Amino acid sequence: MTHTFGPAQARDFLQRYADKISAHAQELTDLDAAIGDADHGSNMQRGMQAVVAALPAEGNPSALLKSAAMALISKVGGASGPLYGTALLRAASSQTDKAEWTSEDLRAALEAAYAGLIERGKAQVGDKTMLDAWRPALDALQKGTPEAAATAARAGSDATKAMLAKKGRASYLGERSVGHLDPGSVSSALLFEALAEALA
Amino acid sequence: MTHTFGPAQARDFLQRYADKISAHAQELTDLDAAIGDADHGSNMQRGMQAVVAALPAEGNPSALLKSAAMALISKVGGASGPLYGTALLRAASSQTDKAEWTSEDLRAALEAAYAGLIERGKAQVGDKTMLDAWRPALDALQKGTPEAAATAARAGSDATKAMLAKKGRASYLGERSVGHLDPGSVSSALLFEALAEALA
Amino acid sequence: MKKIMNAVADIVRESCEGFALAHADLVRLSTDPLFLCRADSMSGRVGLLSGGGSGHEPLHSGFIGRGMLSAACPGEVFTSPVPDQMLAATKAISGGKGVLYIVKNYTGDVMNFELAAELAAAEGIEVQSVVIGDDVAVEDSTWTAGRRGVGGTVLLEKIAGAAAEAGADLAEVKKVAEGVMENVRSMGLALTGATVPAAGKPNFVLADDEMELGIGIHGEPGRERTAMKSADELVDALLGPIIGDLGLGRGEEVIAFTNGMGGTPLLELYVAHRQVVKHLEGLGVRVARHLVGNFITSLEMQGMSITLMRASAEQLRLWDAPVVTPALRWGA
Amino acid sequence: MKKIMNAVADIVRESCEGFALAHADLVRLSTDPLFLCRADSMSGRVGLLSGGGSGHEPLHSGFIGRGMLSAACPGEVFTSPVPDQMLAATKAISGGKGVLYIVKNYTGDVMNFELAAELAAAEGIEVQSVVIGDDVAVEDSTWTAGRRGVGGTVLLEKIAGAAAEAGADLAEVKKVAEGVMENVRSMGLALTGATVPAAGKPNFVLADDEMELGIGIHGEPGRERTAMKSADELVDALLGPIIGDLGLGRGEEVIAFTNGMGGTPLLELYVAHRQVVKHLEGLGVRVARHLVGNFITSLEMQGMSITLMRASAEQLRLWDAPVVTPALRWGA
Ligand SMILES: Nc1ncnc2c1ncn2[C@@H]1O[C@H](COP(=O)(O)OP(=O)(O)O)[C@@H](O)[C@H]1O
Ligand SMILES: Nc1ncnc2c1ncn2[C@@H]1O[C@H](COP(=O)(O)OP(=O)(O)O)[C@@H](O)[C@H]1O
Ligand SMILES: [Mg+2]
Ligand SMILES: [Mg+2]
Ligand SMILES: [Mg+2]
Ligand SMILES: [Mg+2]
Repeated sequence: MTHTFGPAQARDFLQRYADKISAHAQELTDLDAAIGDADHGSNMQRGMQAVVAALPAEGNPSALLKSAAMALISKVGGASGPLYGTALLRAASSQTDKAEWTSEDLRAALEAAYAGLIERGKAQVGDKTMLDAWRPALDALQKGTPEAAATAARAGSDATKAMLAKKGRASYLGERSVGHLDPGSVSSALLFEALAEALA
Repeated sequence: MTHTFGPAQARDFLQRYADKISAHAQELTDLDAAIGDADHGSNMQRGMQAVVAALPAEGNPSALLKSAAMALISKVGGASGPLYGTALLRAASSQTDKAEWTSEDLRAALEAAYAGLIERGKAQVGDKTMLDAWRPALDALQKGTPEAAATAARAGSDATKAMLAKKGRASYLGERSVGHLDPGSVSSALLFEALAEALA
Repeated sequence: MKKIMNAVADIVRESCEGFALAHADLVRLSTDPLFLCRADSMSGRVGLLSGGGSGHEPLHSGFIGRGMLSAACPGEVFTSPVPDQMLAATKAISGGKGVLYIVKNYTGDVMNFELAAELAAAEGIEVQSVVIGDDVAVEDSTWTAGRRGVGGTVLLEKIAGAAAEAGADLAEVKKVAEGVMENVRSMGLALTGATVPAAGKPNFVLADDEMELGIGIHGEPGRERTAMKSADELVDALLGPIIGDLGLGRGEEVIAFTNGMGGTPLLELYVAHRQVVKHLEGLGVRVARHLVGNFITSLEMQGMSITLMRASAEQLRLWDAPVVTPALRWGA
Repeated sequence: MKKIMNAVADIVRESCEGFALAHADLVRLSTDPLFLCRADSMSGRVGLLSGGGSGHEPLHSGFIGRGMLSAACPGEVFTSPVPDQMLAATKAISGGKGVLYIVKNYTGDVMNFELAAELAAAEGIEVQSVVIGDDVAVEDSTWTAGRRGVGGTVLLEKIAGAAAEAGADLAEVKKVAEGVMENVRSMGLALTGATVPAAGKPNFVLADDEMELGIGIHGEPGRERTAMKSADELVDALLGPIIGDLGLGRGEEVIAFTNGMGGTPLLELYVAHRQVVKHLEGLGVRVARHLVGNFITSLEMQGMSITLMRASAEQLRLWDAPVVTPALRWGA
């Protein structure tokens, strides 16, 4: 299935993601309280508010995503700021000139984003991080729709519950991390859901 | 009524006072907890144990009282150490040579002790301190027995309950000090009781 | 009660031992009787001796060294030391020019130092004493035990120490100390109580919305138990009585000392200090020197005190003079 | 929660403002983006930048000055600062010889400093980084986020700072920093939790007979929650893993650093330090230098950490070199 990711979709995606983060901020913070330091919701909310506030009036998808990346990097701090910021920056850099991205452009951009997450965080799939939502989402996108990717991200996030954390603050808990969802995987599932809705 | 205060009586007095302090240590500390810093019982107990431990095998009343004074000064600290120490030192100095004191010698020695308390503490009768036990005791002793002095000391101590503290830690409490016995007046009543028993 | 200690009876001695090990370059320890004194010779200088109950660290031991105290006598926690300690310390630091006792105005401290001074005089050592009472929370000082010695003590020890280090004689050092006392005032507040090891439980308990205003350094009650306020309001509540009592006015210069009671993080103390400076600037009073930190404490109590000293050029010069002690160092 | 603060959102900035007012002789404040840097010029010297969440004061801002850090970026309480702050601070202290980032090993800190380094490189400033993880409480460091940066950070900042002050180039300063990291290990324990202002309640609660062994500086859980012990036993429990991991043996020399977590009185820290020295002496290890106090804290948490560093003659020389900062001063 094909779709177009132009300025309108990019803008819609970021706005929808900001709304979802707002709606789920408390949930994300509560998840982080269990195995981290209880700030993932407030971190992401602060960041996505800054993203929306900073969005330029004009600009192609690359420019919009780059603006979002810089806002996240400047405002979030913690682990999630550099991770999401790097991801969006890499996506933006994958296609700087085009006014509209094809579905193939978007897929490549998201793979570049994923490579950025790996490079920045040095984690692997199965370490109980946001990667565990991203990888299945990208795999689903290879032959399926954005909705399929969103569904896969959510399933991947749900699967983190059984995992033992190997990276981030949760890793200090060792065995005690098992039985809790990874908060970053949940905020990543929200990201793929926002993207699917923007492309629907 | 006349009596003799020789080495045996001096020794008996100090031993009895130490025993009474031990028996009432908790009570004295509880009284101090209400309007001071909850240490009068332990201060006096530490001091009187040192007094008994340091008592020389030989010596006239002056030597025995001086030894007790030095032990109190060295071990008690706080307000009560210098006060009781100074009092006993002045008493000891009032008659340094005699092997035995007459009742008049003893009265003069106790007046010297009282003058030492005033000089050291700069308090007045009515300030809710140990003076409020000492002054009535000495007045009673002028024409009465040591038992009468002990009774007067206790009555004087009881009367501190209604007083407003003007000296010592209790004074920081202002009005809140009313309604509590002054701990030092209670330990002073015990002193006059020990003395009466030693002279009985 | 949870404390990093072995036996209650050993906490003061063991702490002094650890202190002497950590600061062997600056101090020497005597364990019987217990006191700490400068590692270098005192000859030719006036000795400065202070002391008091333990639990207020770094006061006083932390201020032993060049340009400040010559010796300190630690009592049991919140209990005055005894004259034996003071006499032994006096002898240890007597360098021929006499010794000044710096005494915080608490009945027990005053009397024990008085006795020590009498004993030292009997041994031919010239001793003078100053009794500091800088706590404006105690209002009625004529009929009571008087104002308590609190934060101003730190400033006094620094400034008198500088005079002694420079070779001033006993009368001059005493005059410098009195010059500090005339111009320094403090007030404190507590957010929590503190637990004296021998007592095993907090000396008082405050609710989550309460604080005790005008507290002494042993948790003695102050002016009033009142509702918790914002940092700026707390600072204003402390500064009002201090400024009023000092009669501070436009154009004057002060040393401003924001002190933690032990358990309050530096993060918060600096928030308070910001308002100290702003409040004074608003009145046209210049903060010429700043001191912020936990210097005269009350065990793990949370809270703070503020001390202001109206400072002359000469007093600022003495404040700036080199000081090399475990807790206060500069200029050397 | 009772804190000396105004609004939660303002506590870090207001604290930095108070800090800059109190130490205007040593530091300068930038409020947007937020960082603190040396008041004197950095030209001709390698810049040393650190930073991290607030709530660990005096770390890092308190260590800005001659012979130690050039600048520090404070994040929100217990939250990493962001690259904007780091980049601005990097530019402010870049004196032509490059900048070394000193990063405590927490995922967020590491990534944000990494991003800052990339941004600085893009602006033509040479940046190197060291990531310190000295906490032996984290045992399995290969498969996890690795050991946390704790007390060793203070020693690293002092020693690398001395090298930079002496004019070493960036590669040399980095090598000195790595030399510290190889030889320094720490472990801590908590007797109480701490309350992050934004959270409003303690991050954990311990019973009156419990302590948490192997805690990080944010109250992250450690090795085990266990029964409260005597000071000597607590010290032994911390020293065991440190000494084992360092492989310390008879005849070696160390710097011993007994650190308070913020709410523990000095009285208790010195009791602990006494046992640190006795324990090491028993093993034939000489404590060549001592540091005792609240230097890397966790708000008002009660507890302590111990840091040992095996020190060469050259490292001791750098340790002894003059340092003039708000929180650490000597030799100048
Ligand atoms: N090394 C890493 N690689 C990928 N994701 C990570 C890594 N470390 C942490 N994360 C993600 O970041 C999330 C935590 O983000 P957040 O709470 O905002 O930051 P912090 O942990 O600094 O408080 C985790 O739930 C996890 O998904
Ligand atoms: N100035 C004074 N003159 C006479 N007695 C005093 C004075 N100050 C205190 N006292 C007495 O000392 C008692 C307290 O002794 P104690 O608790 O041992 O010492 P501290 O008050 O130093 O803890 C008071 O109850 C009072 O009787
Ligand atoms: Mg988090
Ligand atoms: Mg008492
Ligand atoms: Mg007492
Ligand atoms: Mg965080």
